[in-house]
Amino acid sequence: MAELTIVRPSAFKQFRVLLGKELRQEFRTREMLTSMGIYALLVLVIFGAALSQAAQGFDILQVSGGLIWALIVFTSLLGLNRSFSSEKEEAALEGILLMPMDRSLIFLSKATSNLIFLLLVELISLPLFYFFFLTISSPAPSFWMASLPLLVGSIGIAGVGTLLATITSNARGKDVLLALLFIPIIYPLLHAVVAATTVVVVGGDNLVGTFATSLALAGGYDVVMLALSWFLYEFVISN
Amino acid sequence: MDPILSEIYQTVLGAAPYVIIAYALMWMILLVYVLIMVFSLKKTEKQMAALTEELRLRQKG
Amino acid sequence: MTDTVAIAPDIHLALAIQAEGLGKSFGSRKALDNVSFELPEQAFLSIFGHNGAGKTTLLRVLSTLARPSAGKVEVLGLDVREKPEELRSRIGLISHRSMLYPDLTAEENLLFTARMYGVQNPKARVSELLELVELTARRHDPVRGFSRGMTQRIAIARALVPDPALLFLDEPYSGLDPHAVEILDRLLERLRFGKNLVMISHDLNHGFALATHLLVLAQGKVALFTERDELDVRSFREFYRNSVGAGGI
Amino acid sequence: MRERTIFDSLAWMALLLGALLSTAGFVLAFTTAPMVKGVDLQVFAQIGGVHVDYQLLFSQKIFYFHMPVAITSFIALLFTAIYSIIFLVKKDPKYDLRARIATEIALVFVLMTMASGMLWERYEWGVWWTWEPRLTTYFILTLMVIAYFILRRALDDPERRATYAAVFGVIAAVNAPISFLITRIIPTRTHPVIFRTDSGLPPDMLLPLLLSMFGILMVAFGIYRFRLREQRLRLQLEDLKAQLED
Repeated sequence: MAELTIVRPSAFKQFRVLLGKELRQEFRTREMLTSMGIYALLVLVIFGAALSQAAQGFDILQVSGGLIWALIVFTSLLGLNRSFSSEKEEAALEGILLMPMDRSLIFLSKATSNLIFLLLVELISLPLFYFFFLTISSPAPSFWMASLPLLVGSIGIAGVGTLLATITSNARGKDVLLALLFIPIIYPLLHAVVAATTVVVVGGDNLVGTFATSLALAGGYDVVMLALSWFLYEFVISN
Repeated sequence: MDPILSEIYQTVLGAAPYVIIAYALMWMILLVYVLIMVFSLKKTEKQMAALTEELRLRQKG
Repeated sequence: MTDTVAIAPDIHLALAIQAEGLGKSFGSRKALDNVSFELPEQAFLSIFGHNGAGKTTLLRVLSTLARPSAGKVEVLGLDVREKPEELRSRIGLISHRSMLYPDLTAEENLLFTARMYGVQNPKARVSELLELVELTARRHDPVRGFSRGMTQRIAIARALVPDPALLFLDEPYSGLDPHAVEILDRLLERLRFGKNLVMISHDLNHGFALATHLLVLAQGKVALFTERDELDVRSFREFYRNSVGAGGI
Repeated sequence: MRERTIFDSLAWMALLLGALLSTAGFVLAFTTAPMVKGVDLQVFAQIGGVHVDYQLLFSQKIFYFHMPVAITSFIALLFTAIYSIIFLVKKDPKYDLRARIATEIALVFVLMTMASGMLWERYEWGVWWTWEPRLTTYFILTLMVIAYFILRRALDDPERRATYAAVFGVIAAVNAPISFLITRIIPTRTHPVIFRTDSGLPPDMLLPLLLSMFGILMVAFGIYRFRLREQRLRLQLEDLKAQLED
């Protein structure tokens, strides 16, 4: 047999290999992306029905921030629920736990891949949202700034969601359980990013103030909760 | 009653049922928890007694 | 095959596993209770016992998947509590679950593992292993389409990627057809030279035939630890029946 | 059998004293404590020698218990987090038991807070529900505490159950103040009424409030200890049963 040389790879290299594995799996089957995309589309259809009786003068801009985040939260739940199915199917997670590595890399790679998938779905579904609901109204010219709260919010969702999805992947009735754990925990972030998104879409006088405050608070939530999730992940993953 | 006094006390009568219900509810929730606890304790003690009895019989026999 | 994970020359690895008063408990539940044994190098240990006797827990503790709550365990001279990462690079585990990603191909699965361990020139290593388990022809097929036996062979190749000095096997035969059993037997025969093997088995005859050492667990305690040559299979069966019970034979 | 610790004997005293103190606080709240000023009136009267030209707010009496109960629930949740962290470090199931019972106490007091708060709000604001910061935070808190118990039920392996519950307990305890902070700083657009909590209470009002505060804290402590004893007994029973089966 050939000479076998083993050099312990750097954490960053292992992170890249782990992330590469996640992406390769997903782009092979596209299971998560397709189901999240279709689900997002269906949520838009439901929004259509929900708003169909609203009065003529009804200002859709006022609620658009909230609707966008409702769409994102529900869609992300679907993805998060699936994110550990490939690890559980043949106990592949145990194989990873047997590897010589820093175990928080598992959290980091899963959270990153979840974030990437979530952003991809947002990239498809949010233009659709605009197309379906906002073409008749005129969003404030600052609406492109919504990408900032979208990014900050998605990071928080992916981070906290990954920790909670790991917990529920070992539990009975995991789909409902994840929603039950996830939504109350994510609520403060949601409150902040909805405010930030709405204010840039609607426009108005105190735009900058509200936007900056909400965004700063959402960022603060991300920092605290991601640090906490990172710290607690070791306990969740090893038994 | 004096119209001025009745004006001053106007909210008292209206609020009274809410205040009473609020206190009643608080005590009731606490009471329910305590009751659950007591019943659970009674049950455990009963089982414990039965088990000790069984253990005693076993050691004899 | 050489391994550049350097071992200081003054550490002499006389023992593959050294367990002293090993315990794994949670509250009053004791999965493992005061387990002590010493397994020399180059041994093949078969672990027997009923369901819930603590076999899998023992294997998980030895392979650093679970932390012991009492006692001291050294595997390959490394304390499982203090140096788990170092130990992990020197052991492999084959269980009845393949630990593979069904949607990735056989080659991708092995490449992923090789890169994670830091194998230099991973492609060559993977080709070599695929040859060893005789699945070179199927290297580009997703594992999902494989039969149970083929999947298990890839799982074995996966465990062998870093050329572990100690290989754990958790009921590797369960669910295999006779042909796959044959291949696994052949592989184990080849592997046992220069390696340590620890296997959980339900099959008394099989486990006995392969082993150099036997360990019987009952309710988390060691009921028997001995070299195989001290016993013949009949008296071992008898012992097992008397001490542990009739089940599992 | 486990030894009875000093805390077990303290539990009786705490419960008794707590009941006494909170009853005293309750009585004083309705007798000596003056009523809070409401809307100013054009008219006035002399009541007990005091010049009164405003409406008297009776509904504020709810706060003599509402506030202590709310604080107690937060303290209970704090203990959930503390015991959860100790459990994660030591992996000793006795801390898991403590964390679980602290969360039970938190649930009871959160429910009490919600019930009394909603009644006050129904009278003062005329609605049963509004997304006001404190209410929202308490609602989120209720959901998290309920989720904590549902999570426990969904896990079979005792060690895993304890670990995951501890992790979630810590997250929930950290999330509660964050939730309050964020909903407070970024108010909803239609904010109904500002809270009428007067800063600097006169001694007549402070005394019953403090009495109920200490009383309710002691009651909570007493109940916690009893529940702990009861659950320990139950665990011993389970052990005995398991031993008999072997």
